[in-house]
Amino acid sequence: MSTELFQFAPGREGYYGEFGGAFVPEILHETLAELRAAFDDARDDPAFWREYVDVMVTYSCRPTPVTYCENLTRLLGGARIYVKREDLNHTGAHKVNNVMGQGLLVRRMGKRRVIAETGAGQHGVATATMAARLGLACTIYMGEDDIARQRPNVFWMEQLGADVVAVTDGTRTLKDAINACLRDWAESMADTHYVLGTVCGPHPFPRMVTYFQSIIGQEARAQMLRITGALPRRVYACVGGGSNASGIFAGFLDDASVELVGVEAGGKGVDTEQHAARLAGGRGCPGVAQGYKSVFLQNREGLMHDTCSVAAGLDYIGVGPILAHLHAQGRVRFEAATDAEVVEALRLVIRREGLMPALESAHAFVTALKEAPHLSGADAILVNQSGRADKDIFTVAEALGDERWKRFLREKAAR
Amino acid sequence: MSTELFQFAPGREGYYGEFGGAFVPEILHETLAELRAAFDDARDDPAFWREYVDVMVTYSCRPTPVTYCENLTRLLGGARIYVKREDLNHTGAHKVNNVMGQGLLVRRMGKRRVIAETGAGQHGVATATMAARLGLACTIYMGEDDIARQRPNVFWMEQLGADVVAVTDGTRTLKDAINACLRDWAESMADTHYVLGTVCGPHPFPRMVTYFQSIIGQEARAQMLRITGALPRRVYACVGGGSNASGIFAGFLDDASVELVGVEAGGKGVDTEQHAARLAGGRGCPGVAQGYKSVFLQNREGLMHDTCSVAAGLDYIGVGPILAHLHAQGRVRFEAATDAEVVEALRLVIRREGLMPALESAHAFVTALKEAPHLSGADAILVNQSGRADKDIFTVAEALGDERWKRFLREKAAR
Amino acid sequence: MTRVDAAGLERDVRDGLAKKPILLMTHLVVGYPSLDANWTMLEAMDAARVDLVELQLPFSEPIADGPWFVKANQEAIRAGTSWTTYFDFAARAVSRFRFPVLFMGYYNSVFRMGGERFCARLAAAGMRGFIVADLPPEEAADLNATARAHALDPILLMTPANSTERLREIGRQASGFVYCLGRKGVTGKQTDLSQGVADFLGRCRMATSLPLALGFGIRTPADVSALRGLADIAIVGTACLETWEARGPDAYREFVQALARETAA
Amino acid sequence: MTRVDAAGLERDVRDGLAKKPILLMTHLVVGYPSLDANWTMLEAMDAARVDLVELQLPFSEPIADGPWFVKANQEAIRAGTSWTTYFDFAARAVSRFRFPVLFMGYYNSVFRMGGERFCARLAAAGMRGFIVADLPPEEAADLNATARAHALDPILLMTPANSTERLREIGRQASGFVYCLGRKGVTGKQTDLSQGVADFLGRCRMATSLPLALGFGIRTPADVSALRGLADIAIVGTACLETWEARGPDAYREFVQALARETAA
Ligand SMILES: Cc1ncc(COP(=O)(O)O)c(C=O)c1O
Ligand SMILES: Cc1ncc(COP(=O)(O)O)c(C=O)c1O
Repeated sequence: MSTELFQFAPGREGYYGEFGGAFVPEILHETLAELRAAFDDARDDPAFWREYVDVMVTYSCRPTPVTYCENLTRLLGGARIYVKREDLNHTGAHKVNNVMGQGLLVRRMGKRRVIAETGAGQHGVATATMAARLGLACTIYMGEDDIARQRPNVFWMEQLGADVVAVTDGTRTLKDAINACLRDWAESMADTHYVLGTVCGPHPFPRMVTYFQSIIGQEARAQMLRITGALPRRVYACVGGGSNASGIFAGFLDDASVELVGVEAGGKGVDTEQHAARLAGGRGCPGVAQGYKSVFLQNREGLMHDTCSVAAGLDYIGVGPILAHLHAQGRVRFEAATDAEVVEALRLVIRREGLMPALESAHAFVTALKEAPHLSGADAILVNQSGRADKDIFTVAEALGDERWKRFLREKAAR
Repeated sequence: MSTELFQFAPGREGYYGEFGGAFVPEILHETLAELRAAFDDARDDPAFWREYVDVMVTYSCRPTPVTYCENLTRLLGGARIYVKREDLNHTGAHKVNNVMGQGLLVRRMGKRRVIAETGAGQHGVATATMAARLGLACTIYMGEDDIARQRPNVFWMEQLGADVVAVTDGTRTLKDAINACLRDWAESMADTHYVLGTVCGPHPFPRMVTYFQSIIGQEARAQMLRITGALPRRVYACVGGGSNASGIFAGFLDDASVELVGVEAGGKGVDTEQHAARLAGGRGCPGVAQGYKSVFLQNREGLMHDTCSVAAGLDYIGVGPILAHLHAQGRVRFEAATDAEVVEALRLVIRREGLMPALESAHAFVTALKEAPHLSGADAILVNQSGRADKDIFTVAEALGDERWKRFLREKAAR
Repeated sequence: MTRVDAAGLERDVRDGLAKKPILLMTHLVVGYPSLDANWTMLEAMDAARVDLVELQLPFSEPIADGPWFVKANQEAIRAGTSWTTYFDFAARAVSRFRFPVLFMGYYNSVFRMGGERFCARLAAAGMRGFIVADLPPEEAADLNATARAHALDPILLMTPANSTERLREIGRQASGFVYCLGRKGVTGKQTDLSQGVADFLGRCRMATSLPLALGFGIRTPADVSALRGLADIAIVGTACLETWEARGPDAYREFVQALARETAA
Repeated sequence: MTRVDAAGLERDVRDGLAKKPILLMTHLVVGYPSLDANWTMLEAMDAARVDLVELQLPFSEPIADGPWFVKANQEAIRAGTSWTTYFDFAARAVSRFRFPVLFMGYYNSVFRMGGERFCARLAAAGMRGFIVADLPPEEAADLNATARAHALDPILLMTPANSTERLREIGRQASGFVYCLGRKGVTGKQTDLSQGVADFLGRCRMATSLPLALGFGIRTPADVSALRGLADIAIVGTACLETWEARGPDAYREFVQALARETAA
């Protein structure tokens, strides 16, 4: 990963161009300092990365494979399509990479409790899993609306021993869960670590989460070289906060020939008010919220907009500051995929390849499948399948209007 | 894997001791002969196993890891507990090993359609996935009662393009779905392959499915040697038809020091009529059904009993003939776990290790956790976690009486 | 193609064929819809001068049967049809009616009973042979030897899917007559008799000198008629049961009559 | 510890402290429950002779606030409280009442407005300083310089979690007075004043010679009384709003009076 990004100018620690920083209530100042120190210390310890990789290899299934999609490639008749399989991770998404990494840090810091926000529920399940495994107490904050969308994940979090707290503030989605965590942390930080789930929030989170997620990109780069003998022409990833994208992009940042494409939630359309595209379409503007400076969906007076996406994990106002910077630099191109396109892409990928991307990940497929035909067969493209669709069954079945599913629910509910 | 098992005496091809054979309507004779020939041919082709492993490595996530359960080990204070993580496979269970292998055979045979029975739905999802990936037409037969228990899997099968046919005969569970497949196959065999999901059915299925599933045991043996420096003292696996058990046991058959333990569905108790324990407890007796001779749960006149288990995948009348033979030989010990014990073990494993075994796999944990305290810390035991629990949310939430889950279902159903 | 030394069932069949061009074998599942109904069916067969009758012993996993017989097996089991029920019924039928009575069923019943006991009970009931739907010839050697010791004929199956070599192998082991499958699949569906049946029966004739019965999907008097000159025995199963279920005993009686009429000289 | 050169807000505070042992700062969220209600609140504060007043500009992500203020921020936004609404209201308050009026809010509002424009608008409204809950001192240098050019005091926070070194650093940059947090966490919960508050305020005194205000969890007249001799200013926020919500304007008036009574000489 480009180390340049992390060579902060004096007095600009945690800044990526104009984005980043640490805008938190003073009460959290020392906690963040402690975390930065612990992280720096771990990062400088070669044994730490080895321990981290070992955990990911023995507890999850890293390295996750890269799968060639011959059927889609033939169907679309352009670039060869490869998929990085983060869906195969334990708990079903890339989230576990970050979570296990932070878990090891928590152990180094000697804290006894973790808290986390969750949108799709994936990060909550991953955190609750890590907490169960490492013997930590765990509280998960989740927007009330997201709880309604992602009950199965809530159920498993509870089975894992986590306390799941419904957040009823604001829009009752991911951003409000983050606020709730910051509030909890401001009180509990002596024995509690906040396991932020994406590359947002105050320094050192964007850097730290990118560091752990960079395992995706490191593996993927080597795998593409091994499998195809060359680097991919483009790499696609969906962007909620941006952790899976930052993770896979990290492997290719220094490869100028590789175009990096982030795909945001186009919701009902970027021209409507109902989407979560911060960068694609230029609807976001710079601001400071939830501890960091980046591009947010907000009105002229800095009040955040309601966002909207069929994918709970992308339904978020802000984007990681590193990605905002890479966008500003022109290093990462951003596109948006609408809900309707996402459901279509999901169907196609399931049907043609037997892969079941999460609704979030299906965003990356939308753009990849749109662009593949315009490239040549000499090109390979790589799509990050950040998670699996199992958690989305309620949403997908509803989007597809599956009558038998509804009947099934009625029967189950009547018991 | 012990090749002795497969050195059939003259005229006894497909027999393991007194069990096995091929008892099918004459119409299927040539089809089975063709399959045997294709399988033998593939087995003799060193490139075939390499191709198979390559598919499993790039499409699923083989080798699946072995995870050490430090918390459970500490809690129980006996043998060190290791878990083979088949739950991390694509589609969430070991079933994909068998299915992708048979898929490659189908390709060699040039057939265009596959059919399969399914109980828990895992084998159906795996087969539908393989069919999507290999571009084959696909029909899945599933007992009406199992469809009710495992709707989420039905939904995904349909998304994968499979035709899911509800079987309304008999007990409307796995065994009836197998009958339905045999009937379909008796008509369609010219262009159709029957992807039997477990180590039952007529020769060559028990051998062939064991062959593909032996990838579990081959990996696990090498992993245990590498991780612990020694072979495990005992290996535990749940036994429905017996494919995951046969797969992991295959790696250790020649290791006399390794005790192999199969765990069957004790349902409401082996003393009740509501269980599926064929071997443990001695309730089954020799018989011939569904194409093979083995031990079945039947009455004195050879009519099959209704079986019962919280785990749809274990709710079956028969057991693989190889396992019945290994049981008769004393090479594999069989135990049963009741539904209540299974739910308890599931909770414990989720809570302590952040692992989420399928209800089927939780059977193996029941016995392993019962026995671990009686072994010494010098011993390691290995549990095969054949699948993940996601598919079981409806059953588990019901078993645990989760009120919020029920409310959620009511709300979803009311939409 | 008459064999001079014909005996047992084969003798019966040849005697019948001396009088008319084709014989008729019908079938019922003992215990379904009820033993009384079964008796009425047998009376209808007898009245129509049916030549051979199969009595199916219900089994819980009837893999060679289609939906109608699957249901019949299931309901007969639910009604408590035991081995004793079955053999008592068969013995009554043998003593009351002229036609030879055959056992039809699945191997697990035979296996659980034991081959010796099975053959002894058949013989004691006066039955003449058996058809075991899921017992391949290579598994049947012992049973068939026992059968012959009891003067029973094991009826083997030939199918359109079999290779010539396999047909020959089956021919070598068969006795009584051979049960030829009109098509692939299970019981109950229509067979297009124009398609390949003649070819198939020709292949069977090359493999055996025994009389050939054709079953699976023979559903109408016209089907029976069409088999004249091709097969020696027409087997009608599902179509009879369907008639009973849909239109009652009188229609059943008429239907069996109509089938039999097509076998007349 | 009086500084001779005190000016701006500090001068006001010191003047107040010359007359009584502790001052009282109260708080409201502009636009919640309504501007009319806010005005009634200000009248109550004025009647009780409250010494300083914070007017919070609502923000959608108020991470330093507890549930009462979160709801207040949200509702005020829903009611359409804009920058113009806010500054018009603040200007009216300044011109009508005696107490110094401070801005309270989150950095995004400042950032979106621009530091220069922000300070100019505050000054134009006659406000005296600002508290930005999520702006750390290292990010505040430019804004604070601009503020001072507009004769505004940026009020910095000291917290029990801060190291001595950090407190000193904050002290170096502060002016007006320092806002000391009575405990960890967000607004709205009770603080146990017996536990460590004196120690903490002692540490703050070592880090700055500015007057110290203590906020977060000061909920009752008894709390205010207990701060006499410890802090220079008692800050009461949530408790006032709770009183208004639960018991209405008259109770609110009485409550503010009761708080203020405990600050009397
Ligand atoms: C499967 C999956 N993909 C993507 C995301 C979006 O997060 P990020 O942009 O941080 O990768 C989520 C968030 O929950 C997720 O669950
Ligand atoms: C997860 C899981 N484990 C075990 C089984 C039982 O099958 P077998 O005994 O063939 O492994 C099933 C069957 O569906 C299953 O889904």
